[in-house]
Amino acid sequence: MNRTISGGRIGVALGLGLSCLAMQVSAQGTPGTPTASDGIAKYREMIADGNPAELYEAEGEELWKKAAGPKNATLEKCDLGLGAGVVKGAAAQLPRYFKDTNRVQDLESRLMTCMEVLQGINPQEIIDAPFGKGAKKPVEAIVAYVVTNSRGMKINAPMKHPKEKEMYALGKHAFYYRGGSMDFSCATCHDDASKRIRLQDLPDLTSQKGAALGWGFWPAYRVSSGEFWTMQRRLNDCYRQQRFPYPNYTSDVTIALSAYLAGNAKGGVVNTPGLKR
Amino acid sequence: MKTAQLIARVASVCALSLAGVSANAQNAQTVAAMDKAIVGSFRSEGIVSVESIKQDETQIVCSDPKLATGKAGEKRRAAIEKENMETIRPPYEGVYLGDWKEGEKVAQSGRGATWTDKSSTVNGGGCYNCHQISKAEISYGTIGPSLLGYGKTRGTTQAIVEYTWGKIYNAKAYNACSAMPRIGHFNLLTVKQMQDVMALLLDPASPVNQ
Amino acid sequence: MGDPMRIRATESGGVVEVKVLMKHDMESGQRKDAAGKVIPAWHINTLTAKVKDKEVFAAEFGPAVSKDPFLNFKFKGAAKGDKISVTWVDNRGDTRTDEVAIA
Amino acid sequence: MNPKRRDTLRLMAVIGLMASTGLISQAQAAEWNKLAFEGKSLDDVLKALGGTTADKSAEVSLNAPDIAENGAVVPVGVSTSLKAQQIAILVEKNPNVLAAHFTLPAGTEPFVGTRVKMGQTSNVMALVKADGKWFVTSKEVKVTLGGCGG
Repeated sequence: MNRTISGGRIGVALGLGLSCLAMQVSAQGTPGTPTASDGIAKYREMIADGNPAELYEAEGEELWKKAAGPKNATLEKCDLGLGAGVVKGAAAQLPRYFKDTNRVQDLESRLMTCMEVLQGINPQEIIDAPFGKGAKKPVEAIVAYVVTNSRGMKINAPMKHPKEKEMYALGKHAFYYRGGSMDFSCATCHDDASKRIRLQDLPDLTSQKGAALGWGFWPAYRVSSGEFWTMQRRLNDCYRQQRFPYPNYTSDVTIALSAYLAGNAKGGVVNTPGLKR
Repeated sequence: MKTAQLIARVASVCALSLAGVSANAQNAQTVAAMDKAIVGSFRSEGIVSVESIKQDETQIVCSDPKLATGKAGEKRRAAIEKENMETIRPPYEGVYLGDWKEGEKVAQSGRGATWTDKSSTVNGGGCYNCHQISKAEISYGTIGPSLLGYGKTRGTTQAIVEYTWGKIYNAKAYNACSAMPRIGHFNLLTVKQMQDVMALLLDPASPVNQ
Repeated sequence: MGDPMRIRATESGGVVEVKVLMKHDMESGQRKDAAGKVIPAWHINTLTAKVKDKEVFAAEFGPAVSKDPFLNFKFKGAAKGDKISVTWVDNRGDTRTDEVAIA
Repeated sequence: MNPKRRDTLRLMAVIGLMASTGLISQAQAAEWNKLAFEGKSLDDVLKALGGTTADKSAEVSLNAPDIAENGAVVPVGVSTSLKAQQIAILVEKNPNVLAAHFTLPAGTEPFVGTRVKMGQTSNVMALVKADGKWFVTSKEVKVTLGGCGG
């Protein structure tokens, strides 16, 4: 085998396998017909009106105000970073460092803290439940409620506390960490704005603009599964498709990646909950 | 991609860091501690073991943007390429080309090797996720270069055939930090599946070469 | 009883535009579970919208309507402040009614 | 055919007749038309809805994307300049073609928007009943199955 023949022309990624099923799209490539990307843009525009995430949001608002758990208390005194009970704008400033837990927390990790402290709910039950089921279900609805209350605001996770900076650095390291049977890292697909997988454009999450496109639109209602996906679930499925093992719910790597994305996206607009394929 | 372009691209990526965030924090944490925090965040699930993200030399070097491109990592990358080159096994009796129709199916499927798959799941190559291949499939990715007309433009000399096999088998033998998985090396596809993909790319009858 | 709907009804120039989101699995009856058993169809059958007891819209859904159904329609003859009520019934007999004032 | 099913069919036929002749109110007509939802073709559905043929009409407009990023949610809008009393949305290649049927009382605009599932690339059809006649228009929607959801 002779290296000089290659000239690097076959290039990178034959077989990069993000688990895409076969798409049943055939080329009818007559000149003047709209491109596949145009078609998809129209599709997205058409479904944008009427986001079923609203159904989760309504449920979450009710759950926030409803007494629950062994302590039979509501979450209305939960401090999401802007003071006890402040929901408006809180999600736009997460993840952040919390003194009481001495930890950088994302929204879901913080909600677990509140549910444990205020309501007496065992966080392990939430951690152990599968996404969309059991003890995770109420958390997800509350996430929908909280993130809706930051819609239109600027992404502004503080990133000032040493622990926040540490989390950001860990997130960056994790972003470039290659491993597993396919050698993938987040950066394999997300460090260049001009690429796509199948027909899906890939944002460059290392740039402010690209990170805002990602972080600013998740959590989202995912039409492919017909469920509202929190950021934890989004990252979990990224890692699944990366052929990594299972990232534990609210583990360091998941919060660190959120810190990295939120930090990069700073100044962008919160569009959550999004509506995604 | 030409090396110079690649260097420029990665350099610009590296230059991007949040003001005031990275420098101090990065010093405070060693790479080893961060690696430990990462691996410690995962657990084994289904067919995917947590051991699978403990890195080999290829993954270590290619996870560091400073080593993945540019002068600093040059020697280590050359060593990685050599090491990966040595893993490549030619197919039995030198039969490189299988059935392009089967190869198209392999190229279309992106299934397999996730924690929701079983060990009995037939893996796909996921080729279309990143490459344009046959003209009929308009839903293709652009992470890798277009392979449309692959055999027609490159010819089917023994050297090209062997190079293509090697590239599919272990892309890191040619470009240490390629985005492409080491398909043969990590048994992501069977030899037969790889022969079929070879036919998709090189068989004159394949739609790729029409 | 089903989960609450989200209803938006806005009047403009004499025409009321209604958008309804319903929470329902709309199981198609075509899918199989992990054990290979067909998951039985479970979907909304009928929907009616009324203003002051007068029906302004009626729908029948098959299992091919998407999960968490969305419905958009327009009618004349109601004013801001009038209440519109929407009721659905599914093939298991489950039902849900929600009401909203026209804005 | 079992007796129960035959009864159902007869009942549906009677209701269909009553509805088409205006003998029952629209509320009753909005009962779920099982026969129509079991139809395998446009003709089956038309028959179950009490029609026979449908003319192609440019006055019926079908708003749907050329490509759906996911077949689980395909937005479809139907509007018409005709005085529509009923609208139906059909997906030709689904196992049962009828996705949804709408009854529009007087005063309701001849318009509806909803979202349907498509198993594969297929023609989507909009059926409209106006002045006792059925009209149809159709459009192909390409479906990308499953995407990267593996």
